[in-house]
Amino acid sequence: MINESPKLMSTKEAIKKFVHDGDTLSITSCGTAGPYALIHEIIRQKKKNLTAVQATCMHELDLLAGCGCLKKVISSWSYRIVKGQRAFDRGVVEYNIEVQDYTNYTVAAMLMAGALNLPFFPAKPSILYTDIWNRHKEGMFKLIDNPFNPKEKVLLVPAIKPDVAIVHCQRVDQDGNAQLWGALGTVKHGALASKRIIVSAEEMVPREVVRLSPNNTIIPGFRVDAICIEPWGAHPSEVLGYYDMDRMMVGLYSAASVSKSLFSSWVDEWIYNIEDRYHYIEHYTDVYGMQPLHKLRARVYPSASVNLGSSFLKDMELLELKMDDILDAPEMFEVEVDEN
Amino acid sequence: MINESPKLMSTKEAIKKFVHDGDTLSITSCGTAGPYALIHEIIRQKKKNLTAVQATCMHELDLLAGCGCLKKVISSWSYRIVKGQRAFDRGVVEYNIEVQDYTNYTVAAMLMAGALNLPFFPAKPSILYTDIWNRHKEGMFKLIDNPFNPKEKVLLVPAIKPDVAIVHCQRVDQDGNAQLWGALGTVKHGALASKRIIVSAEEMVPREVVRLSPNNTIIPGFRVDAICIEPWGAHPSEVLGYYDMDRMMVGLYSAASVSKSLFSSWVDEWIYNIEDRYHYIEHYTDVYGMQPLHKLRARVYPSASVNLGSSFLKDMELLELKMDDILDAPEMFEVEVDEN
Amino acid sequence: MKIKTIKLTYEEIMCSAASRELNDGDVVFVGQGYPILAALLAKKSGKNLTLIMEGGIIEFNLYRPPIHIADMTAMKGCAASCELIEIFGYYLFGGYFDVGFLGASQIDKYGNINTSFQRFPDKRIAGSGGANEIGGYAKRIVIMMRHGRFVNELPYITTPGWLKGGNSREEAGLPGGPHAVITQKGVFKFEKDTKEIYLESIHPKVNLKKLLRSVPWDLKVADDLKQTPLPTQEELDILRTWAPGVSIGRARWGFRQLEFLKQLAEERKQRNLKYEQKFSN
Amino acid sequence: MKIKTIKLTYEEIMCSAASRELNDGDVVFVGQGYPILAALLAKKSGKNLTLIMEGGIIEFNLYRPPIHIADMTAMKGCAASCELIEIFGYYLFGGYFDVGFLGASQIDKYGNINTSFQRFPDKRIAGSGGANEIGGYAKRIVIMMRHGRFVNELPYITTPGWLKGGNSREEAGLPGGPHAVITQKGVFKFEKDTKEIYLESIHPKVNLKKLLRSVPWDLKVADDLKQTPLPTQEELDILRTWAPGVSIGRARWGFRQLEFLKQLAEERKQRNLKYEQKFSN
Repeated sequence: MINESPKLMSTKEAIKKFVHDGDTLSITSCGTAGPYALIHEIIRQKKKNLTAVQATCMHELDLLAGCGCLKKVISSWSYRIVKGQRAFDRGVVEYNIEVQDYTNYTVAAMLMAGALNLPFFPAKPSILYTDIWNRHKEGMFKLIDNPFNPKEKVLLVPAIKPDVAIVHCQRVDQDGNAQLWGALGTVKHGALASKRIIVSAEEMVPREVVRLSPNNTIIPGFRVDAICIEPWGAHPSEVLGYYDMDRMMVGLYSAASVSKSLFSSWVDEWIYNIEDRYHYIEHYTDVYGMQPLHKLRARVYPSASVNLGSSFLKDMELLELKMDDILDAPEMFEVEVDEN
Repeated sequence: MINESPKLMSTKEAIKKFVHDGDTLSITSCGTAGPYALIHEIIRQKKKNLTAVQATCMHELDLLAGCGCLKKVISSWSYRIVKGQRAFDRGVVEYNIEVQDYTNYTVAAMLMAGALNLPFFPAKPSILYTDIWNRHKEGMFKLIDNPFNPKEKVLLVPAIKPDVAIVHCQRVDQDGNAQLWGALGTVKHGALASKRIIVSAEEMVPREVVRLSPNNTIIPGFRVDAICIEPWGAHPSEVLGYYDMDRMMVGLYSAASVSKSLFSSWVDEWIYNIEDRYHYIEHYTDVYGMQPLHKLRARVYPSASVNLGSSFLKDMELLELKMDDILDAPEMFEVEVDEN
Repeated sequence: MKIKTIKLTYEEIMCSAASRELNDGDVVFVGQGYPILAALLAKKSGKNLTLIMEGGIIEFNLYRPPIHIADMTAMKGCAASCELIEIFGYYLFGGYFDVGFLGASQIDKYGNINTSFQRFPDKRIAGSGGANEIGGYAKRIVIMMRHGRFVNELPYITTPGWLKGGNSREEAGLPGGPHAVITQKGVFKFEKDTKEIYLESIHPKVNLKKLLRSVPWDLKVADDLKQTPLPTQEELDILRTWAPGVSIGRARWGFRQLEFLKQLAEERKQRNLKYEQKFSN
Repeated sequence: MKIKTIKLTYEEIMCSAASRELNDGDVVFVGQGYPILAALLAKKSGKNLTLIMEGGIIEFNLYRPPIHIADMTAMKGCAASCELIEIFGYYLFGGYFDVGFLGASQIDKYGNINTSFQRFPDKRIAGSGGANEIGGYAKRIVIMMRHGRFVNELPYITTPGWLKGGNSREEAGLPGGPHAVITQKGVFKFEKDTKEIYLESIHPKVNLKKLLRSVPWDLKVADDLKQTPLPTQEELDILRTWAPGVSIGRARWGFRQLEFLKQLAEERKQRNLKYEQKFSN
């Protein structure tokens, strides 16, 4: 019953169906809950010429750039824990990737404008005093007179409407209602700005669970195109309430990223020679055993409940008015009907 | 302990301290959870020349206009269940109140721009084909060329920065972290756009409860100026998880509102001759007994919990590194200190 | 043929007719009052609908007829709750609403709407509420007009319909447009090319001539003008048990409630009086 | 007088010095790494601080050093969680952050910052992250610069400091401004009028001449140049037990972790080999 959903499909199918070469790809995570199961599948399917949009990333862009999937990047920050040229830096040269630098706020603002279906969003003038402005100027921003206060200039960023968003969240129901909690980053706007939305989740829950926590739903089901159930789908990043970041695996990746050959072996071992996320985790436990994963598992720390109750109890409250009362109302008139 | 908060005060004190004649007042509710305890106190203290901002209202504006507190109204909808001239309509004439009509979206957009501290927000061109536009035009809106797409015109609304916001919510902690759930309407932006924020809540809860439900906090404590604990503070409107709308009391008020003398008796009985919300509810039960209130009380229908846990258990996770290891690090150097 | 006589009201016919304008799978932005009843009937007939209210409630259940846009009776068991601006920006402006279900107090030949503003042009809240943008951006607008009427020229336009007809709405850059108008007299649709309104079906026992006289222009009538189908007995039962105020008129229902309240106050006063007498003796 | 010899690192001195720049009651926007450690020390010393991270975490507890802006170690027991854009719009742009705590890789005479962009001017993500707007709108900017250096001209400006000094920042309409810079050598402040940076205190055993030579302009030095106070033993204990990677250098700590992982993989391989041999026999 719970799995009866036309939107439920394998990650392989979802990426095949909804991510096309040349698409603008919204990577919605901002540090936490990176959609790595989806990213790995995009790489496995050798998608090309993607424009990636992501405010702050861990190594999502490093992977995609290094594997030759990108032609352009719109971002503001990339996590680095090691010195040296990373896969991203090499990929930029090798695949001639265009890099547009923004700030976290302006990427978030462009996505929010896209999500709200507005043409642009105001940014703050602090950018005017930087080389982000000096380098890009009117190519990326517009500086206009504030029509409500002619003495003031206002900097604008345009809306972004990505073709497809990839999201990893905690839970989803069979209708696609996607729930995320903890730090929300840019996930909601990154998803809702996009034309198509692929949601991978740690688990599918019955409708009733979602309907008992409506304030945690960040994407309503009718906006979701594909639902993929991927436990450990954000590994090696973290998912609140499920598992911590695998800092050692992140370190291992980072160490590989600075060398062309190590990177190549890493992606062979963990992406190309792996069928899907299930086998990725199997491979992980083959290599390191269950212990490291066990140590990452979140302990139970349940949120405090809120009362969603109203005064009525029944499924449908029937008002206490006698049918005779209604039929006696002067508005009533009679018609004849054929009972057949 | 729980009540030790410098921001905790009586509603009387909060209105006296933070609402001044001539202020722009943000009435943050949008149908549900009207801040009636705070509204009644504003009327009791005979505040004057307020500019009220509220997207959709029940009878908050009707009361304030009828009692002579307003000089201007920025709104888009007012609930009417009876025909005839209401207190609002009479007040507009008697006190020469300026009425600026917007739409729900544009009021919400002006508040959002204010909350985000941006100068303006784009609106949609559907307004251009209405008399809202024909009547106000550049007085309230600005129509500019989209600098990113010169063929397109974009309608803008300015940010509103009210002087003070009144909010009624479900629960708050001693730091002022205010929690609201259910339909969120315009509450968050109505509050955060404002310079000062008065929060009344159904109950104060220990800090621990808020910290176990951080996604329900809509106003962080450092933004809140006054905390007023007012059970039944939104009566006769409803508060999810606490009580339903008192439809009969709303009807009674509405019936009174259409007559100048009935309105006058109503506000005497329920506002001017009442000391505070505690006595308002006492008066209600004096008149109607406890039964109607009991019927309104919400049944328990607790939300589904989410896991906020991480892998660590302790208050502070101490890493397993021997102190000797640290002291052997080559970065270490020695200094002499006077132990006294 | 077996003939039976049933009693019903035109409001009940309106709700039933409006429910037929909703299709399986529709995402529906529902206004308060009659639209919500029509949505209930459509749901009960097995159509899978996603109902949305602008206060910030997505995919809700109907336990009790909500009376405003953030009514808590709709919050119990909804799939998502959010802010008002999110409903407009993310979903309405994005073109994700298949149907926008509106009320109207006045409407013109091309489905342009005056939601409620009528008498004090400078002194009242216009009352567009959410209707302006809903009328501007939902794919199909369904309008239920109970007390209102057709006028040649709206004294105040709150909500764009087909503007001046023809391609004028499309040229203005607005998607969608009015699809049906349902009144106490009949069901109206819009001509494909001219976008002028015409009578598609007439409710039982309504006099066509009178109807035509009540419209201040030469109203077009469908060649194959039908009678609006009657609500089924099941539909009538649902409406009458779930929202009797609608069947018999909201005013009477409200009046009945007020009477009850006054009676309660009176009883209470008498009881207090007795106590006072008892303790003063 | 009782003299004792203690061992410590300059990073530990930096954290302790930075913690003293936070005042009781401050709302603090904290960057990752050293700023978070300084905030912890200030909290432990009894200052009431509201700590905020841009991923959407407000008033959080420190269980473990978070390593990125939405690190889940900071979500357990926080007072509010929200979206990134809300942190910027509602609170930073509104002027509610008393302190913006930033890292820097290069900094000029007036506290303008290059966060991380250095070598491939057209080919890397500039790396402003949240720093641009934080530097623009927090009331006091405190900058911790560990590996970075002072330069005459920044090859890439990501974050405005006092711009060209004097009133230039105010004239640009930016509030606040840089308040302190803390390096491995000393604590720097800015002159009230010229906004030029000067050395306020020097860390123990740092050679002033060498320090001055490392700055490519004629660095001003406070008339009453002091020695930066040492961390207390309690502060050192906190740092070393809570974030040993910082005391001994993150790289070494990371290396140690990797060694552990490789060892684990090796053990596992051996075990699998044994199984295979066992079953192939």
